Amino acid sequence: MELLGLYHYWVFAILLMTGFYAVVAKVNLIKKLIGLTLFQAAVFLLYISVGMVEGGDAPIFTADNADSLFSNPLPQVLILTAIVVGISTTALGLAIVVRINEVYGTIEEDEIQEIDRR
Amino acid sequence: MFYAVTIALLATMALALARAIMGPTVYDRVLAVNMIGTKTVLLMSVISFLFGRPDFLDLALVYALINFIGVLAVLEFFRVRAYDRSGDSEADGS
Amino acid sequence: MNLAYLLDILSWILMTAGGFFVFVGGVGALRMPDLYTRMHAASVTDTVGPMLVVAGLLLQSGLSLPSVKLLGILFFLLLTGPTASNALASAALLAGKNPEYARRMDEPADGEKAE
Amino acid sequence: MTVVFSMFLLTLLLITAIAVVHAGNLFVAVMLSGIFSLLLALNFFLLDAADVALTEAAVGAGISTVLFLGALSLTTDREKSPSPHRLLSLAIVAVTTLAVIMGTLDKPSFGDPEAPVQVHVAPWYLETTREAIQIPNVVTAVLSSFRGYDTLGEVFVVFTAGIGVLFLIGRHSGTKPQDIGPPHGEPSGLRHYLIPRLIGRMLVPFIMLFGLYVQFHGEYGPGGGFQAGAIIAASIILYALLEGEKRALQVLPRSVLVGMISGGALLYSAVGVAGMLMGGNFLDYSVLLDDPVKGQQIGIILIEAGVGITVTGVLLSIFHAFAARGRF
Repeated sequence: MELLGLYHYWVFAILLMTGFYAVVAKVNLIKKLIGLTLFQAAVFLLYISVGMVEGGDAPIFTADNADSLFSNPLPQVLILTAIVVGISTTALGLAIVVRINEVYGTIEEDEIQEIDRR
Repeated sequence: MFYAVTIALLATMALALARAIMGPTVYDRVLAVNMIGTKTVLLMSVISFLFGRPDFLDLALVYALINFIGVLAVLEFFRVRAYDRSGDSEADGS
Repeated sequence: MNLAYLLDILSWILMTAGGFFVFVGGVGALRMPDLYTRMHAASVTDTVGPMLVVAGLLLQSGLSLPSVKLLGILFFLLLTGPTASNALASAALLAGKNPEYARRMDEPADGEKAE
Repeated sequence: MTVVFSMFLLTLLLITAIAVVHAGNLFVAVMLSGIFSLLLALNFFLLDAADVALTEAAVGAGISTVLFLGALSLTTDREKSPSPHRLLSLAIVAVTTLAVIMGTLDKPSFGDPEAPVQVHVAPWYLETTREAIQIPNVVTAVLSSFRGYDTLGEVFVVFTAGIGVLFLIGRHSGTKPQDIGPPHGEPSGLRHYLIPRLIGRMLVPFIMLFGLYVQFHGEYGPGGGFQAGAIIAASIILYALLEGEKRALQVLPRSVLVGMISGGALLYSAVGVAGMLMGGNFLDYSVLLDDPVKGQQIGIILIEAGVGITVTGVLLSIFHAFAARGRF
C-alpha cells in the first residue's frame, strides 16, 4: 500500500507520455491536437492530485464542517481557469488546422511538407 | 451500502468502455459514450451522498442537462457527411 | 423498529436493485450481437437504473433542496436518454444499417425502430 | 474505499487515453476523448475538486465534442499515413516515462497533509477567506480576490484565443456568402428530427437557467464565471444545432458576441481600475464599499460576471466561426 500511494503520479506520467507520443509520432494534425489535450489533462490531474489531502473535504465551507481538514484550493483555482483556457487554445489550433486544410488540401504533416518543398 | 451501487456503476462503465473500444461500428461507440454519460450522472449523485455533501449534486445536474448536446452534434455530423458523400459513408473504426 | 430504519432498508433495496439493473444493461451492451439489440440492452441503464437509484437516494435525502435536484436529474435523464437512443437509432437506420435480427421478431417491432 | 474507486477510474482513464491515440479513425478518437473527459471529471470529483469537475463537465460534455466534430466536418475524419518513426518515438517515450516515474518516487505520498504544498499558502487562504471575505467557496475567493491578477491574465488569454479564431476563420474569404449553407435549399439544423428537436427545445431554457444559477451561486457552492460561461454557451450551441446556425445568430448576432468578448474583459479591468481610483491597489476590492468585507463580495460578484460574459462570448464566437465555414 506504501508504493500504491504514488499510483496517481504514475498514471500522470503514463498519461503525459501517451499524449506526448501522439504529438511526436502521429502525422495527422488533428490527432496531434487530441494528443495535446491528453497532455494537458495529465497536467491537470497532477495538480489536483497534489492538492488533495487524505480525509480532507472540498474547500467549500458549510455549516457543519467548520473545523475539518480541507484540500488545497490553490491547485483547483489554477486548473479551473486552465481548463477553459485549454479549450480556447485548442479551438485556435483547430482553426489553424482548418485553414491549413483549405490552403493545402490535406491535414497530414508529411504531405504538407511535400507540397512546401515543391 | 452506497458502495454496492458505486461498484455496480463502475463495473458497468468498464463494460461500456470495452464496447466503445471494440466498436465495431461508430454507432456502437456513440452508444457507449451515451451510456458512460448516464453512468457518470448516477455515479456523481451517489458519490455526493457518499461524501455527505449533497450540494455537489449540481455536477450531476450539469451532465444530465448537457450530455445530450454531444449526441445531437454527432447526429448533425452524420447528416452533414451524408450530404457530402452520396455513397456509403459509414466510417468504421479499427 | 422505527420509521427511519425502515426507510433506510427500503432505500438500500431500491439502490441495490438499481445497481443490478444497470449492471445487467452493461453486460447486455457488451454481449448482444448487433447494434440494435445492444441499444435495447443499454436503454435499461438509461431508464430503470436511474429511476431505482434516484428513488433510493431520495429516501436518503428526505425533503430538502438536494431532493429537488435529484428529481431534476431524474427528469432530465428520463427526457434525454430515450431521445438520444432514438436519434442514434434513426441515424444508424438512415445510414443503411438494417437490424440483423429483426426478421425473427414481429413486424411492429421493426416499424417502431424506423420511427 | 474511495481511493480504490479512484484508482479504478484512473486505470479506465489510462486505457481510454491509449485507445484514443491508437484509434485509426479521427471520429472514433473524438468519441473516445468524450469518454476521457467524463472519466477525468469523475476523477476530479473524487479528488475533492468539485469546482474543477464542474468546469470539466461544462466544457468537456458539450463544447469540446462540438468543436472537434466541427473541425472534422471541415477537414476529414480519416488518418492516412501511418507514423513513420513509430518505433523510435515509442522508445523515446518509454524512456521518458520511466524518467518521470523515477521522479515521482521522491514525491510525498498521495494525500499527505504534511506535504510541502499543503503547509505553505493554503492554510492562509482558508483562514483569510473566513475572516476577510466571508464567502463559503474558498476556490471562488482565491480565484477572484487573492489571485485576481492571475485570473485577469487568464481572461485575456481566452480573449486573445477568441480573437485569434475570428481572425483565422471568422471571415469567409474565397467562398461567397451564398455558397455557405446547406445545398439544395436544405434548411440547416436538425429540423427533420422531430423528437430530438422537441426535447432539445425544452432543454434550452433549463440549461440557461442553470447556467445563471451556477454564475450567481458560485460564492456558495461549486460554480463561478468560467463554468457558467461554458454552460450558457452550451445552451445556445444546442439551440443552434436544433434550429440552424442562422437562427442562433438572430438571437445573438456577431456584433453582440464581439461586444460580449471585450465587454467582459473590460468590466473586469474596470473593477480593478475603480479600486485604484478609490485609493486602493489594482484589483483590491476592499475599498469599493465602506465595509471592506462587503466591498470584497461586491468585487467578486462583478468580476465573476465579467469572466462569465467573456467566456460565453468567446466560446460562442468560436462555435459560430466553425459553423459558418461548413454546414454544421
